[in-house]
Amino acid sequence: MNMSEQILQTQNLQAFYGDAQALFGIHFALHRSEVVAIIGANGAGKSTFLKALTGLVKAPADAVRFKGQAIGGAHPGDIVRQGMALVPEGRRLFASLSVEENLLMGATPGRPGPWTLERLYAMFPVLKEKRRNPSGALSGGQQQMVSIGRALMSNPEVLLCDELSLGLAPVVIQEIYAALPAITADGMSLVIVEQDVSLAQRVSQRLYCLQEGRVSLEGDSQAVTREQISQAYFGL
Amino acid sequence: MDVQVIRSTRASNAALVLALVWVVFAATLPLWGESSWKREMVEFSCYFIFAMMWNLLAGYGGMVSVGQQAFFGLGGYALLVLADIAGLNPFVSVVIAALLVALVAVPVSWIAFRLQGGYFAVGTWVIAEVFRLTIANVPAVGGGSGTSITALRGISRAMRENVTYWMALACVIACIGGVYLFLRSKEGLALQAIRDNEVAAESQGIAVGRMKLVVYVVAALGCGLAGALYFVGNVRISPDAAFGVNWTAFAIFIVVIGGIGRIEGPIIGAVIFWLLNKFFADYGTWYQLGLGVLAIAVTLLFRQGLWGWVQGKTGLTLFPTQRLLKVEL
Amino acid sequence: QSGSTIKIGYVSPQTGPLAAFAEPDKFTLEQLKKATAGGITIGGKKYAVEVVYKDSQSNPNKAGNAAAELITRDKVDLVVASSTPATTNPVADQCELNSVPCITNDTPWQPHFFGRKGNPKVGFEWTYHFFWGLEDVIGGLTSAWSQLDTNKTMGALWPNDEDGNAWGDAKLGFPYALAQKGFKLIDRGRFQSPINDFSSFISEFKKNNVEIVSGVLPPPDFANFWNQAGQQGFRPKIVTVPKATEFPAAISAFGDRADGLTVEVWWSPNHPFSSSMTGQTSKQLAEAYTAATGRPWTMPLGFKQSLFEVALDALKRSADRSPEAIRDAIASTNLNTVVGPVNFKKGPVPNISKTPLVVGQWKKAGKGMELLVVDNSLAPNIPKQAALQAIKYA
Amino acid sequence: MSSTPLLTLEAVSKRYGALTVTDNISLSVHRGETLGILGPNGAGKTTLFNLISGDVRADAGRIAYEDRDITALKPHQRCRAGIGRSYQVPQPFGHMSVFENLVTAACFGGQQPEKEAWHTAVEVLEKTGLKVHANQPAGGLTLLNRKRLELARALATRPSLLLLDEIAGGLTEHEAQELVDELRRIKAEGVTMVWIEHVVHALLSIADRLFVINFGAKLAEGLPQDVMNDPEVQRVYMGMEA
Amino acid sequence: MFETLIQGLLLGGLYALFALGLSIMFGVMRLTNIAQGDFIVLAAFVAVALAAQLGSGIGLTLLLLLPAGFLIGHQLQTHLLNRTMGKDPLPSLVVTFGLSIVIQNALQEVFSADPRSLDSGGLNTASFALGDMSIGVLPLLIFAAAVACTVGLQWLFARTALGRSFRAVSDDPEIAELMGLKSWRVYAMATGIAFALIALAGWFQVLRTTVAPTDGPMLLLFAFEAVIIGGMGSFWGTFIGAMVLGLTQQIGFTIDPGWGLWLGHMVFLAVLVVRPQGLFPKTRG
Ligand SMILES: Nc1ncnc2c1ncn2[C@@H]1O[C@H](COP(=O)(O)OP(=O)(O)OP(=O)(O)O)[C@@H](O)[C@H]1O
Ligand SMILES: Nc1ncnc2c1ncn2[C@@H]1O[C@H](COP(=O)(O)OP(=O)(O)OP(=O)(O)O)[C@@H](O)[C@H]1O
Ligand SMILES: [Mg+2]
Ligand SMILES: [Mg+2]
Repeated sequence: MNMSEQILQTQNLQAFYGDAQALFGIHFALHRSEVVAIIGANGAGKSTFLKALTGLVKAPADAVRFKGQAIGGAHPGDIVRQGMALVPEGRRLFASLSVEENLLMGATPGRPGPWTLERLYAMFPVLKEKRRNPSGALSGGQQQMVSIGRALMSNPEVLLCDELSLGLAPVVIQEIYAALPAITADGMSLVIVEQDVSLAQRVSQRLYCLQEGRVSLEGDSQAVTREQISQAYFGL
Repeated sequence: MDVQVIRSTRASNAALVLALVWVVFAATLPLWGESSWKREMVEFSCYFIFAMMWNLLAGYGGMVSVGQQAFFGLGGYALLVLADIAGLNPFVSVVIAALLVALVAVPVSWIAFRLQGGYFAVGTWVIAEVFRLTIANVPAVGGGSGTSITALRGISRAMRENVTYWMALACVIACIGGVYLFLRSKEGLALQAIRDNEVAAESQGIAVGRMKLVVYVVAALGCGLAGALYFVGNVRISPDAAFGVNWTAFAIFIVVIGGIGRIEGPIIGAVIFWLLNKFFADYGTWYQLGLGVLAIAVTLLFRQGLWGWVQGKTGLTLFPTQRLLKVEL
Repeated sequence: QSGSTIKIGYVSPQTGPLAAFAEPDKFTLEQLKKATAGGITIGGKKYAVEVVYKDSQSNPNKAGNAAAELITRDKVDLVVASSTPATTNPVADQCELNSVPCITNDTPWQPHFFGRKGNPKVGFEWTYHFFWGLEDVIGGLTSAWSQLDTNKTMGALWPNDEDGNAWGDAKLGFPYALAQKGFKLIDRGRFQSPINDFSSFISEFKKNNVEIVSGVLPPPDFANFWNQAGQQGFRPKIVTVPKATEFPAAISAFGDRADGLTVEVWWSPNHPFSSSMTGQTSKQLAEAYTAATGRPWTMPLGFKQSLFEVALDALKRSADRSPEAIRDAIASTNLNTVVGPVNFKKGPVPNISKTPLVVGQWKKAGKGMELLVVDNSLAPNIPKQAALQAIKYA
Repeated sequence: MSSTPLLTLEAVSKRYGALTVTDNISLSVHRGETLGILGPNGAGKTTLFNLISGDVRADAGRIAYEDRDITALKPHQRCRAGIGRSYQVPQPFGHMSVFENLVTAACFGGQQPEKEAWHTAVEVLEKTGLKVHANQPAGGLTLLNRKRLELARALATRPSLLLLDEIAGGLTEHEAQELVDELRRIKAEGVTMVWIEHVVHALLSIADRLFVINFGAKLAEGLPQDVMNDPEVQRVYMGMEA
Repeated sequence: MFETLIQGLLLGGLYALFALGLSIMFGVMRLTNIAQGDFIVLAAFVAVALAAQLGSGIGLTLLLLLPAGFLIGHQLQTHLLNRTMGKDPLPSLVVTFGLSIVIQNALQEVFSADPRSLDSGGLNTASFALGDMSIGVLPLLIFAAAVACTVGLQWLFARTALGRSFRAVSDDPEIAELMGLKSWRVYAMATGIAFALIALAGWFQVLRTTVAPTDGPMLLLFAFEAVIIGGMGSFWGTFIGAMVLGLTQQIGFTIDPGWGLWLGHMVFLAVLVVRPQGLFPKTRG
């Protein structure tokens, strides 16, 4: 496998909510088996960017290329079938489905791959315990695990995670980030939106910083400095 | 620190002046108008008051009821009992009937409030059915056959028409004014908060239960008033007609066409309904069919009703209830 | 008031559950139009006749409103209405309240008169009504039933509505009269229509060996009852259920199971009367109707026609077009119509005139059903066509 | 801590079916102190708040506030008594403006007449940096601003006890620091606070005392440094092997 | 007493059949179909028209009716109802209410106000003896159909991927799309199934009694009550709710026919006062 092969790119990606423009020409690239972090202040457009990648926000077809194909503005279902899955901001579980059914919903696209219920339960044993419980009755952290698991069940080639650690106990954040290598080991690429900058730097190879809908910093995670980052955050 | 809060708009001030002119104009109608105008005005006042109350309940209180006809019918039957059986003056009876209905609404709310959302809608409908079936089994008020209200037979036509007309007019003004003032007060805030999020409202110190009860009882009072007023004009009453679900259906129609959750809504809706009725009612089946299609079309094309659409285009608000903080930047 | 046009307001249930009663309306209004094409003369002055036709939507509120609108907006000179108390009572009430002359029919006179709290000593001032009464239907039916050898036990199906309450009224309705005539009555009380299940009635009827069933039911209720009776093996000899079985279309919905059902007949092509408006005999009227609409005759046809016969007659005799004059003319009506003679002076109570009633039975004829008169004891001038037969079960 | 506690929970329990989410918890909060609550996800922290604010009724136990038994009071009564809360998942009045959200809280929770409520609302707007959004519908705010609104609205009820459920989650370090500064000012005004937070360093910079819950039961309680050094807490919550 | 019981259950079967379609639409789309009764009546008229046009027997009529029902439901959802979906229940309430008026009046325009029925070839009066009681074949068939439909729906919803997707879309359509579902298609499928049931109910209704254009609303309320007594979205709940309703009405009729329906309503309200969420809220896997 060629490490430098770009699995996902965006070219001059713009996105709108009605008349309000949220993204102003984002250039972005992701390689196979790479972990890329996206950071940025609140409202910078991180979630919007992920939504545009997965089709939840409309984008011009050519602006997003996935495995060489133009997929901008395609139906979210088609995009997930091609192998890109999202762990949405705020968990968004199906409240009337049990934990296990939520996970099974993730398998709807029917992509073969390493992720099965057993493997997930091995990674998050609590979920196995609660697999018959309605997901609405889980705590926040447990819900986050289901949300990740649900995305993994589609066996994506690219997994997008929006604010993974939000509201999680340190112990869970550790568990989840400890699981990342196992996830990427199979060749899966990751895009992580993370508020905790040092954590983002630690787990990713490259990072992008967004500011008001534009990329204000891009670089090797280990190489960028604190100063560069705070400048990129607030545009000082 | 000086805090400035804007509570009126230029349009609303103009509307207030126009409203005053209209009131004077309307109040003198018996002096120069036709008796058919008075009758139409009374009839549509009833529809309007009923729709206004439904709007208060559903649009502001978040309680979508399909059972407001319960109070309409009760208003009518209370009138029958007071005027025909107890022998009170029929016009005085209208007011007492409305108050009685409000009283009945208190225990009824106890059952209705156990339910929420769709359950509430259907539950209130069933409550109305229970009233209908109960009244239908009381021979003293005519049972299932219904009966005629005879208390008005002795009163001269002009007197009856004028007094009914003025009563209806007073009720309409009281209804619009009352609802407007209520929504502008801090209780109005509470009501909106409850509609948006009941749990949060409760935890912000709003006595949700009591507030809903007040709204429910006020709406019942208004519906009872509409009912009593209606049957003063339409002297025949029967359970099926008095407790018919189409009362609420028409209210929904009026409110949705005009725009729910805004005072202008039922006003516009009632005017449109009146015009349609005036010009097309004689087409029978086709008229009804057209009403159905219209309701569907407006819902699909103008989510916020016609007034909501106008408001979206022009920003016009005739009855502003919001508080706009003047922020100097 | 518009110069030289006389306006008649007409309220009828064009739409809604009672719409079957209004089926002949368009035809009747056509007939009227032809008959008054040249205008009519009132008090020496010539007037054109215009009918303002309003729908009651089968709803008493709408009926009352329609009447009020006719009076206040259209300023009609006369209001006419027909077809069940739900239409005629609110219309008559509005007219009485607003001092406008009014003629109604097609509602048994007791629910019309007493249902509106009429006083038999005084009557009403403005409203006149012609139709048969409960005493007629009781007399006619019991006489017809007596043609067969039964145990004289009758099961009642009277809903809690204007008609059911009138028929089942302890004093004015069937119960008292049946007791007088030696019938045993199984009456479980008024029920709320519509009702989806009659098994509680059927088991009670079976237990008491009921051989005659009678009531006033809307078609779906009767269909429920009749099918469940079949399922539960209840086989009465005589079934007389007005309303559900008055209309040919409703009857055809029952298929073969309609064979042998009995019903009171207020008008048929067989009635030996003719129209004062068009000169048509009953038979000619029915034929003209079928020719014009392609539909079989129905009982309301005669009454719609007669309603306008009485109206026109009164208008023509009126001294002028004032409401009082028109009312006085109505009060002094003495007219032979297609449903029989109408004379408000001869009624059992003021303002009412009775029309003749006979009893008929639906019999299979070719593919369809035909209604044959099987008892004419109350109106011997209407020929009897067959003898009553017990219902045949397969 | 000699004065009587502001809030006392005595052996409070709550079960959902077979699951005990609050297991016999006893807890005192003293006037003026800031109590931090820690615990793994699903430990029952939010439930504890729900029990205190009255959103959820306790199955057993007693809750006292200002020497008054409030176990049977409705949520709005507890709010008027001075208990203000924010929600972990923001619950704004979406169709009302931010300003109106706050006026509502001040009018009802704070029991102020409308004019005074306006002043309170403006004060809070300024404190929380929401003033620029004052006339926007609250439903259209970003997640962060909705969280700010949660805090603001709780403040507008002019509470003497403030319950904060994860208000620092999702903040940048800079923003978290601003928040802590804000809370310090509130604390200086004498408001007693109970704060649930997973962003531990933010919590530690202000908490006087910590209370750790695990599986609905108390795991540890005491001064921050003691609790954080508790090997059991480190293992269960921080994920550090002893 | 035993007879009352049996008849009550059979009546409950009828109500269950009326209610199941409503329950699906409630459950999947939070959609209150005010026109449920009118669509049943429409199906009945279509059955009559089919039988008259093709001269087909009742069996063939049903065979044609079921897919037609599915198709109509599917199209209705796709082109009309999907545009009313959302948090606010009012738009769908108003649109279905509008449909109810349109159907009633259109039927009256096309078929006139006359009641119709479908010749069942004696099925409607056929019966067999059970002890000294005689039980109708048609009511029993209706009951059996109700049980079969309930079992089928429950299985479909709780045990199949399709059922899962129904519930998922009902919870959060946007995220369901992320899982690869097209929510409008799922909705259309659900409404299609609901309308196939409506077609079945209409077919039975026109076999057992006569049907007139304005009969719809009276079919609706009982269906509603059954759904709500049971707890929205649970099919066994709906079935049991229908049984409770049928039984109480029947007992009420036996005691006093004037108060039978009243008693049914009272029991409905009583259930709700005791258990506001219904007896068996929400289907769970
Ligand atoms: N549904 C929406 N409608 C309109 N505007 C929106 C919507 N969602 C986001 N926005 C706007 O788009 C911009 C980017 O928002 P986005 O949610 O992508 O930011 P973010 O970087 O993910 O922030 P956070 O860290 O708070 O999640 C913001 O200005 C926001 O106000
Ligand atoms: N309504 C409910 N029904 C059943 N179980 C519930 C309900 N609400 C919460 N629970 C359960 O109670 C436990 C405690 O939940 P709670 O929300 O109090 O956790 P928490 O400590 O706030 O977690 P987090 O830090 O993730 O927010 C969890 O296991 C959850 O699944
Ligand atoms: Mg985001
Ligand atoms: Mg929590």
